[in-house]
Amino acid sequence: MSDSLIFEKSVPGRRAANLPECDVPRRDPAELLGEGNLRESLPLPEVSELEVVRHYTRLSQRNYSIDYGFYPLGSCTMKYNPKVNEKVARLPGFARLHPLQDETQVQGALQLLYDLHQMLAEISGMDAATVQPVAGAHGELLSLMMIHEYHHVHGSPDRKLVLIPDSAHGTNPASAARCGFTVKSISTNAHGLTDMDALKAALNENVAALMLTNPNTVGLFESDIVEICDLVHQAGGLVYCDGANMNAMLGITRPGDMGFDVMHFNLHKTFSTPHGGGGPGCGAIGVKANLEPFLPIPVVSRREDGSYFLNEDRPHAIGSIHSFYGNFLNAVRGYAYIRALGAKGLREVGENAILNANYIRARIQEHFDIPHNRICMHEVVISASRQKSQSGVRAMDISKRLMDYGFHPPTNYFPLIVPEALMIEPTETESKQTLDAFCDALIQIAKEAAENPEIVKSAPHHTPISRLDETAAVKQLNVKWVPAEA
Amino acid sequence: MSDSLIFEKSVPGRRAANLPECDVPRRDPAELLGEGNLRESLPLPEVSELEVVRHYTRLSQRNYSIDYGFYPLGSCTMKYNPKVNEKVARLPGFARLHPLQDETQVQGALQLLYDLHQMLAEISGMDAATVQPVAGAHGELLSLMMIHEYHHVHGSPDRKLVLIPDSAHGTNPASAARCGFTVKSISTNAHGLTDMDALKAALNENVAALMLTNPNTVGLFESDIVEICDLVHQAGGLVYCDGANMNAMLGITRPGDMGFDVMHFNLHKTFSTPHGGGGPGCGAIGVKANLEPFLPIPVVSRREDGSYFLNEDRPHAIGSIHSFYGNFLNAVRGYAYIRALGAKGLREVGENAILNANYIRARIQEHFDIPHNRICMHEVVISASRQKSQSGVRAMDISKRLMDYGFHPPTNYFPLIVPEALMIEPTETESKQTLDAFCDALIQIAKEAAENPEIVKSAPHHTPISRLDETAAVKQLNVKWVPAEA
Amino acid sequence: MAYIPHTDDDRREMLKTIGVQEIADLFAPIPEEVRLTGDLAIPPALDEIGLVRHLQSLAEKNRNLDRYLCFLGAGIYDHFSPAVVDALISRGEFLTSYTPYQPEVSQGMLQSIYEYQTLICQLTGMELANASMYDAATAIAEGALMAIDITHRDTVVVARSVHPHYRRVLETYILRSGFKLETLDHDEGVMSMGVLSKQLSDNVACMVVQQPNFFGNLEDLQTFHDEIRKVGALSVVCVDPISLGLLKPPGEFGADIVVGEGQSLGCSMGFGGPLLGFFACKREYQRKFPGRIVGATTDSQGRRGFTMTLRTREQDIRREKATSNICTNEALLALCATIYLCEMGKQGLQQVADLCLQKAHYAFDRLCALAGVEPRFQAPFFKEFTIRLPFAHPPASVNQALLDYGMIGGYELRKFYPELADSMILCVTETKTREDIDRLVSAMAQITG
Amino acid sequence: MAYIPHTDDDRREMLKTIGVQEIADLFAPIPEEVRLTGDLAIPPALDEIGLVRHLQSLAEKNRNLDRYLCFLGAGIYDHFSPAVVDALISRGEFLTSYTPYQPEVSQGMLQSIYEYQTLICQLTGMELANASMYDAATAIAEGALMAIDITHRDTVVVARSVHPHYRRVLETYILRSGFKLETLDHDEGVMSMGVLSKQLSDNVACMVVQQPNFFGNLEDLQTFHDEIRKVGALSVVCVDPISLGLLKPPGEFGADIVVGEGQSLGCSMGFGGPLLGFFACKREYQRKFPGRIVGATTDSQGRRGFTMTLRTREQDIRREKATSNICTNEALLALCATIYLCEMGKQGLQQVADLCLQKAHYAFDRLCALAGVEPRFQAPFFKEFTIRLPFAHPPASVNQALLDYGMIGGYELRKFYPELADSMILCVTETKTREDIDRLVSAMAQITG
Ligand SMILES: Cc1ncc(COP(=O)(O)O)c(C=O)c1O
Ligand SMILES: Cc1ncc(COP(=O)(O)O)c(C=O)c1O
Repeated sequence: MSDSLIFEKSVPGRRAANLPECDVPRRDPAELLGEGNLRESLPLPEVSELEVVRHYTRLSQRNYSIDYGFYPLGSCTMKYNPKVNEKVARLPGFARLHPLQDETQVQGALQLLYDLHQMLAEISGMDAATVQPVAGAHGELLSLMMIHEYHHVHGSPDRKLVLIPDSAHGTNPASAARCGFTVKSISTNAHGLTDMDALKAALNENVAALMLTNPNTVGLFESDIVEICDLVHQAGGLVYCDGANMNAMLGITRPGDMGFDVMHFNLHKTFSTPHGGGGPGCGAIGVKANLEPFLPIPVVSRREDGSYFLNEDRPHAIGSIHSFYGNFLNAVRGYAYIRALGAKGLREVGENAILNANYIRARIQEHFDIPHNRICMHEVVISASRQKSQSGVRAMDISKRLMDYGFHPPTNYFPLIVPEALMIEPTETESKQTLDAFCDALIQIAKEAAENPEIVKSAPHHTPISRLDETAAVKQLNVKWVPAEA
Repeated sequence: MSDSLIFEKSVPGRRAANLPECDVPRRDPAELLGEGNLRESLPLPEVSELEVVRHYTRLSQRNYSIDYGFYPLGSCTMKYNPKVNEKVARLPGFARLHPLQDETQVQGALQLLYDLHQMLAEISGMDAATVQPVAGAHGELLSLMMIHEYHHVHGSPDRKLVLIPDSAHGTNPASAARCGFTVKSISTNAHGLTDMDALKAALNENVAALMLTNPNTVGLFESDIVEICDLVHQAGGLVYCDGANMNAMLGITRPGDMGFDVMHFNLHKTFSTPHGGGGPGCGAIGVKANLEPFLPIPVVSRREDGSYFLNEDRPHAIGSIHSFYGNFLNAVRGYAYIRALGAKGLREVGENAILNANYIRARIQEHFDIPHNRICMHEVVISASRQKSQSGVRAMDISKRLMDYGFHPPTNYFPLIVPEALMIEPTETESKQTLDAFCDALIQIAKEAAENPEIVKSAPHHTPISRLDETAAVKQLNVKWVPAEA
Repeated sequence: MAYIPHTDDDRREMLKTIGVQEIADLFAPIPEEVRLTGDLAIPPALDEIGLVRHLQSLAEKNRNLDRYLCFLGAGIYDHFSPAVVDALISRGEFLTSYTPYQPEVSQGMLQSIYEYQTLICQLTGMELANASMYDAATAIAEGALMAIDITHRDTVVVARSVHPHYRRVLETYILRSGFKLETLDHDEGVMSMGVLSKQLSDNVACMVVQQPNFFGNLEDLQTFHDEIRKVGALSVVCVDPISLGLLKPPGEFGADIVVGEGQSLGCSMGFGGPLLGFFACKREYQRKFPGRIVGATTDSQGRRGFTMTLRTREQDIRREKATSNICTNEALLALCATIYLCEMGKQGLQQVADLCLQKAHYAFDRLCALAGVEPRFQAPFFKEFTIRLPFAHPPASVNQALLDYGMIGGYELRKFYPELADSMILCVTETKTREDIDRLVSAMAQITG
Repeated sequence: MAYIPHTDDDRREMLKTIGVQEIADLFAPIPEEVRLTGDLAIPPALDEIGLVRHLQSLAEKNRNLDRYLCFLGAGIYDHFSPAVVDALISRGEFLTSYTPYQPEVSQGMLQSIYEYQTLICQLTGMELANASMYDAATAIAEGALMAIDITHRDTVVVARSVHPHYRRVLETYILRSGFKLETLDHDEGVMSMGVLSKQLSDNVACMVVQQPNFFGNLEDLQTFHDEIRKVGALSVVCVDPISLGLLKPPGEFGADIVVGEGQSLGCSMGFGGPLLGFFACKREYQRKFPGRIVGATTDSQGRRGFTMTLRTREQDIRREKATSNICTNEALLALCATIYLCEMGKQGLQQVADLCLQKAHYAFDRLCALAGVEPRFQAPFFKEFTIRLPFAHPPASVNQALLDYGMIGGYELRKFYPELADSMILCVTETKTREDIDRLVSAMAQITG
């Protein structure tokens, strides 16, 4: 049964917070702020603290999560979020720190940032890094601004073109457009990789950069990556790596070694910081030396005497993209994760993420079309085209039916170039039993699609609510509660 | 669906904890401990940390709690457990303190205990208190030991009789027997109160004490309490108050003023410390001056210079009943609760606990037999006798059906003197809406019992499992998992 | 030790099913030349005991505000967060879920986002609020870009009394998107309407203002809106959500876009992140606003349910034509603000705002009574105020001295407002008792005496 | 402010429904003479900000073990508790539920208790374990009373090498129940089998022994059981659960009753409480053991479910004939131990035990190499050992000096073992690094040098 809204539980006069009385002589707010500046009413809800606890405890129980079950959302790397990271992120020395305190009072925080930047650079084969971007898309935006400035400083401000594979995540073109670039799509060849001819054809003196996801969003490693980078560089462009799929590369290979000039990480994917229902994240970027001068200010720097400071003496910096220094407490969580794993642990992550994805691929290959059924990296993209043609069962139907088997569905309809796409990313923290149970469910659903498609098309059946009327959600737009007319 | 046991998820070789390597030169354990002292195998489960998190997260979602909904378990005072108390109980200054550290290093902890004892004495009208007992039953045991010693010291060691109302909680007689007393039951009169004649008849020079619960377990105030105490005192006995129902007395009346010599509190009832699935609790006791010398050691004392110390120089102490000083972190929670409420807040608790119980009584009185349908204190005891005679629907059936309406049942079959008893204790932290919804459900169930008893007798219908075979649970006793024979 | 459950047997069986001999065979698609041979040069793994001790030692190198009285505001505030907030947002079901793409198994997150949107509208007096932005600075920038998109004009004007870090981010976003940014100087700590009317023209897409402004002073939002409406420019008003417990909401002045920093609503300071940018606007801009939004609808049995809606504006569908590139946002901080606003409720937020107002003025009056300390401006203020210090005791040295009294002093204006180098902004919230304020005053008296 | 939701309207309507004018009318049954007229004399209410600050100031008056290296054991241990333990036991569904009287809505707690009982049996080698006791001391006492009930004998013997606080509680319980207690002295830090055989007689219901014993030494459990079996007495063996990662479990020596302190299994020290008394015994005593127990059974559809069973032994049914008066126990601590043991698992607990053994011996060897420091006993030990200090540097003064080195020293034996006044018991667990131990040794060298 759906739970009522907090506003529908509000009773005038009810109180929750236990606040202090005013212990200084009170003065009339109207006199202090000006009559015209005071609001007449504040229509916030009025509930008790126990009702707040019950309301959000019950809501949480109707929300699937990694702590509850297998969450194979492709390209999101829903790995286990270690509880120790939550413990250290709440230490008063980090959580109770104001960003504008004098540098001498925050040396521990600056040291952590400095060391994290070093480790991210080493892991990615880059020369420097910054955690100022708070999400992957934010990191893309920053990188493109730096690329734009790079070309400006190197005398070709008119490089206005950014090449983006048709399989790329939507944030890539959106970020490029946001920086005033024009986007040119590069097609994917029959092998699910970048079409070299299309790339060569598109390369010219107007190209500012190529934005490439590697491993790409079809779950495959761009084997021609070294040649791709050389080609772009020869054309005077820079190469940006969307590092969302970095989980497959940890300890095995590095974007920097492939020739990439800049990349973004998603700490909330690869480095286990929790997704929090949609955020907060951390979209740190790594850059080669050629782009280092353009990093946003402040840069965390280290003096000879070993002390750390927030350095704004950076003439080529492109400015800032955050009110302070990025999502610091997620930097603490990412730092703790890397220090817990070390080099050997990071390599284990890459190996087992790839093992798990290929195991799923192998187990379900007879039952579903796999556009590119060869060794994949950390995720496998299958297609429900066979089911759709045979019984009209679509990718979305299979996803909804998976809910009845107790699993969160994979990513649907991404990448757009694969029809009826289902992108499955198991991550390295899932057991063989869980992978087997998931594959068994998929195989069972494939059977149902063939023998009893209705049960799949009308799924889910065992969830608090069934499928929602998405069209009505747009047509009769209702994006906030309003009290019923008295 | 029932979740498998953690043991059924174990896979040999799997690891969770991230432990340090040995950083000192290793020596052979057999050499250090003796070959014969080493175990051959350690059959503990082998699971990953994510599996541990998922296993206990899923189990928690199949466990009713105050944070989830209304929990009117009579005599247990399932009021809101404030989250601020959990926050302060986890401060390193309390949680990371060893009980044997030198007194100079733990002055904050000793001050808290000292002040809590003062406040408990003031709240109960007693002269001193100790939080060394960790549950109500433990407090009963301690009090009876002190009563026993008191009579011994006052020259009547042969007072072997403890008078206990037939309505008392089972821990009372069990504790008395445990102290070598013989128990004599005192009947309850037609008004649901102590039968004065029976009491007078039972009083003689063999009586060590009367154990009385006030308000009693029928939810009624023992209006003759002052006379009762006088009678017992005149007969040379002491009067013990089972303070489980103290929630009704906070700020309104005090056991000490009624003539009681000793009482126990349940901090995990009246003072909001969480019930934790069955514990830990805190069964602090309060004593009049006459029993103070017998308090268990160590007693938290205060020197002139304002410093605190653990005082074992107590010649008449009855010994100790806990390895250290009781459940200290629950003392911290109880202390925080009392300091948050202050005198006015405590009185509000008593008033509203009584208001809520009487409101439920008034709303359901037409639908259920209420043995003593007059002003009750913090709980109301109703009987399903009417339903049982009309349609065979029993108290347990009504309780199971309440689950289908989303409520935790009241206490069943206690006190034993009320047939088909249902003891309802709403507490002061529940809203009128919740009380109304509960009463509506009870009224609806009464209707069902009359019109469609089957649905009540076969309840619950909307729970993870239906009624269990309790007889089989005893006959084929299975109290631990054993691996299936390979 | 990377939280990996596989045993050697598991791995063997899985490799067999895949049809390869060993793990390294799966790296075939990765060109030999880019495969790492040795280990990454990062410190060796730490077990959980060593890890916690290491992080504790780093944390101990910082002076945290459980041990110092904090009178520093300037965008991040030492407001009180009730224990119930962290207790609920740390539940694994919220903490470890992601963007609720599948509504049937994510009603918990979806309903709480819908409730968050409602609370922000109630607070700001606006008709529509999105699910969250990164922080106030990027919310302002995206608001300005939205205004440019709506008005098809190329210039944004920002008051110099807006937080300097916000202005720096706005400048980075606007210039890097190929548009123009102009700054309207302050006059005695507030916008001067005279200068405003002169500087506005019909190529101005919007004007950005902050209420209360960076110096803590109240701007005249009524005249401001009258003026910009004359040239058809939109308003982007950045507000302090706590002040809205008392102050008239920008919606009642006809604001087009209202944004702000939600850290004050129960979120920790966290050395400046993660933060919460709230974003609200007029209903008519429902096709244009950035970020995600959740709407109510019904399921096949008529039961109410919530789902992400107006999706076609977003990057995963509109790609380069999206209204913004935002995907992961600050969802858990929005939940934190939601629980905070329900816990405070109508009376609680009013009381917090009033406590801040009263205590800030008590501190202001007592400080300005000290010889050598003067108010820097005359405008009304809410919880922050700017004072001028004697020449011999510039803000930096006063703050240094305050440290020995166990206090973190005010924001030194020298860096972004050279003309105010002798002044600092002090902030007093509900977490400061009268005794704390008296201690500040007596310390200042001794320091500047 | 007592977390009460009622508004004045609510109260008015409710009084009307009850049929009284005002709340005070509901106090009619309470005799006038005992009704309070004024307020209780307790400090005025604290708001949440003031409350947290007050508790923080009290906590700051204590020297906590995040800031000091702790080498003090003697019953409460600074073992490592993985973050996952507190994260799971603080979930409201466990924290705020009570004894699972209604199985259909309490399977979460019931199944985890069943798993706890299984883990304790696996650890101790016993057949049956209850849901929990208050602590090790009361578990010993209730075990002894159970032995008296089974054997119908009136005397309990306890080794003097058992924890003195446990012996004090045992004495209180046994004497106050009208039975007899005898103590068997130690001989060079362990039970002497010769004295034991002489002191045993056929009125001895049971003998209580601790392994490792209070001094840290291993007792000879095989000979002990052979001896007591000769007189038909039962054994009550109190164990250190961490040691059972390495040591042969008492069940394999034929122990009748095995108890112990479960604080080491992931629970905080909490200044000595709350604690966890685990209790296991032979299957044949299933009618006699104290406390609650959970059993597996099936529901009407054959699904497995768990329920409290063997209820007729318990106080709410058997009243004065109950096997014990325990109702509320230490359930949440048992859950804490359950999650700890699953997180450690087979390999983890072995590793923790081995780390303690190796580090304790490393410390022992280096300390005993110092001039003036000598081993006090020769017996093998696990993670605690007793050392004798030079006359000029008695334990109390050494501990005082160690404080300045940021360390909490060992247990001073003077109070309960006058004959060992010159000695202290030191404890080294897996939480101490080699460098920590070396710092202890160098500090001791300087202090006693
Ligand atoms: C391939 C890819 N690139 C970029 C992004 C954007 O990252 P964020 O959501 O952190 O902005 C995502 C996010 O899901 C992604 O999967
Ligand atoms: C009336 C009464 N007395 C005594 C007790 C025993 O208290 P505890 O469970 O804390 O041992 C209870 C517990 O429920 C009770 O309700």
